Amino acid sequence: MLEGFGPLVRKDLRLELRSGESTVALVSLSLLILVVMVLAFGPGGARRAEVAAGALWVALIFAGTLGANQALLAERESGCIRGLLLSPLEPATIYAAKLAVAMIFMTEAGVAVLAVLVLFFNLEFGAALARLVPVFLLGALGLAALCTLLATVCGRVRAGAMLLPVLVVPLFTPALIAGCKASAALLAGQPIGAVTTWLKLLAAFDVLFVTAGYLLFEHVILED
Amino acid sequence: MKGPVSIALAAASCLSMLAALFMVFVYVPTEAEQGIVQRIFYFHLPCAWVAFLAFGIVAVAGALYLWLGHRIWDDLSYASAELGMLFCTLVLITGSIWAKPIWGTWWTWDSRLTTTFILWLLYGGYLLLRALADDTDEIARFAAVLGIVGVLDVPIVIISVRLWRTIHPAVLLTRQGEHGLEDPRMVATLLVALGAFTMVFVWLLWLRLATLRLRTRVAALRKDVALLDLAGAHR
Amino acid sequence: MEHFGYLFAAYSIIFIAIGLYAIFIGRRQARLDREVARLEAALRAAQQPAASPEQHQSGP
Amino acid sequence: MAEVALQAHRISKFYGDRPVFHGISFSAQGGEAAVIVGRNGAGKSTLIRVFCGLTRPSAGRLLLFGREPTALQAAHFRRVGVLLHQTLLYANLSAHENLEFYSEILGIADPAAHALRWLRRVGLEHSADEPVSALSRGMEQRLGIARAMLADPDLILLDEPFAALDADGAALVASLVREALARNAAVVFTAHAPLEIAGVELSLFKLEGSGLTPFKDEGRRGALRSLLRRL
Repeated sequence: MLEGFGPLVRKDLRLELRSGESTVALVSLSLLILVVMVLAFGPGGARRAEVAAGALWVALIFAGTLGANQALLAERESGCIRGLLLSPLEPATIYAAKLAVAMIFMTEAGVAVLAVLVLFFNLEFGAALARLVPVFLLGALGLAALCTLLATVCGRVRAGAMLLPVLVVPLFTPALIAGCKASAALLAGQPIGAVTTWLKLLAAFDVLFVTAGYLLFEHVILED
Repeated sequence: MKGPVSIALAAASCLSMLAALFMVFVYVPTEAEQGIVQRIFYFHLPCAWVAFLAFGIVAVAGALYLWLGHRIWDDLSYASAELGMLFCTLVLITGSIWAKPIWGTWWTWDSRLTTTFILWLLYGGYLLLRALADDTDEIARFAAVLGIVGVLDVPIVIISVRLWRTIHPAVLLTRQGEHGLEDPRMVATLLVALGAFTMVFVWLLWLRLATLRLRTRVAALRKDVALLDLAGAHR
Repeated sequence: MEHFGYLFAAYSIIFIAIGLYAIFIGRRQARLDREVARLEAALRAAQQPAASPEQHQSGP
Repeated sequence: MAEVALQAHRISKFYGDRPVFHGISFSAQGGEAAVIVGRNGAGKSTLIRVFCGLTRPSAGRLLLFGREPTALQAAHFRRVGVLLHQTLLYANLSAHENLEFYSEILGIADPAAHALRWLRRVGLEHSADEPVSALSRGMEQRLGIARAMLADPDLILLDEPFAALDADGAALVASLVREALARNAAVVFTAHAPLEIAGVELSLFKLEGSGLTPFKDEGRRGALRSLLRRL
């Protein structure tokens, strides 16, 4: 069913290793957002955990919309997306591969953000931070699913690149709420058992939109 | 605008709306706790119902468009999205007007307000896409996908926002009155108002659909003219 | 009649909004009607003179 | 009887209200070659995109190997080889990596060796490891044609294959076309001026004023035909 998935992902990663454009853009953008958040809210204070969690998710959202876009950008610029559409690949396979690549980009950005978060907010490396990983991955997967599905709008509409976050962010709000709440609780030192409701919500969100994207992608990728 | 269906829908909408107004202002007794402001509710809730109905139609018509490929389904989902947005805006405004005297503030991040606001943003994005993009099959397919994804998001938005608010016990606000329609006359008034708004919705949808059909016709005529010009130039 | 202003505002906003939307539809409809009329006239105009030069050509 | 690889019945394409072409009927059988001639902007590229099933026609019916393109199975897509106006190559990947990648997604066994074979065939074995962005336009065009032909397709659609090619390159493409015809593939390509390929019976079509007309069947175009012979 996913024939061609491997070559597609490998090809994208090879391209990325060669230019490094996406990584540099994503990491620097998310770090900048983090700095802006810290300057705006202050690193200390009583609500330190919440500010840190908020900064993490704001950075993820903007890096995510950019990152998913990047995964499709290379195909669009060269017109190579047509080469893929003319191949025996199923559109759903292209979706799965692009989703995987977007996830990899977002994880890169996430690692950078988490590292700097620790520094700026004087967090302890260790259990609290490790517990953030599943929350972050679940959130990134949902965001990547939405962005990959909707990123094709960018090439087809005037001001499409600006339209993407306008379309994605409202759709992402449930996961954003869940992610922020869970991260804040975990950073405040609560055990992972305290946030299972939020994790379930994130998982449900992911299942829903990965499935929807997988099934609907062919309708947005086909040309006229 | 003309045509028997249109006139019948207009008449039905006006009559049912007048009936609803009569019931709200003359027939129904004033609610004890909130006083006269509670009467906003009889039109507030039908606005919300119509908005949800419209957003549902956006998704169903979008799915039918993807499946059957006929332009009428795309027109239906476009018209529905516009109307949904109109009534969603009215829900937010009337909700605010109600909240001010009852809660003493125009806006709170109460779960229902928040959910409605998120939906408003979501379908605002949908309409922005349709406003920015040209009217092509490609964009129609894209809008259909967005409509379907949007409706899938609704239940999960509702759940998450509810959890978000209830986990903060300090701001537990529930609207009194909504479930406490103790008087059968109140229930009757609400039902009539629901019917009236549904009629108005169907009527406006019909009108908007007619303009969209006309737009398709204009596009077809433009094609004919372009073809004739081309044939003329070729000859 | 405490808070009557709120009640009045809520109801008038609903009717103003619906009215404005109906006017918006009406204007759109009128514009499209004019466009259809213009295009149909253009089509008729294009078809008639297009037929006559063809006859001239086939004559000699 | 040869299989009908491509059958278009009264297809039209509009972008908005701008017609690109209108009411075109066309078919291509295995073992036959056709060239579609038209000025720049006559809609040749769009026609090729519609013929290969990438772009949907606004009206009319298109069948590839007797099926609607939307109903095509993966196996059928292997049977269509396409060169578009763009060469569909990744600028940051090397020539060999490009062909290897496309061989992989076409499900060809031993993609690396297959890619190398094709590089030799189009005379690019010495540039195998250069990124496509470093190739000249003519070399990129050769690579693009190799990409289209990777799976030995039964229907070959080429948009301006001779553009940017020198005499050697043109001879190479001509021999590839002859080989394809010899194994009973259908070949359809576009050109901005009429041309001939030695040893190939080419049907000529002209895309003009949104319609597609065959050259030969119209006696009153004799003047044009004599012009062609001179070319």
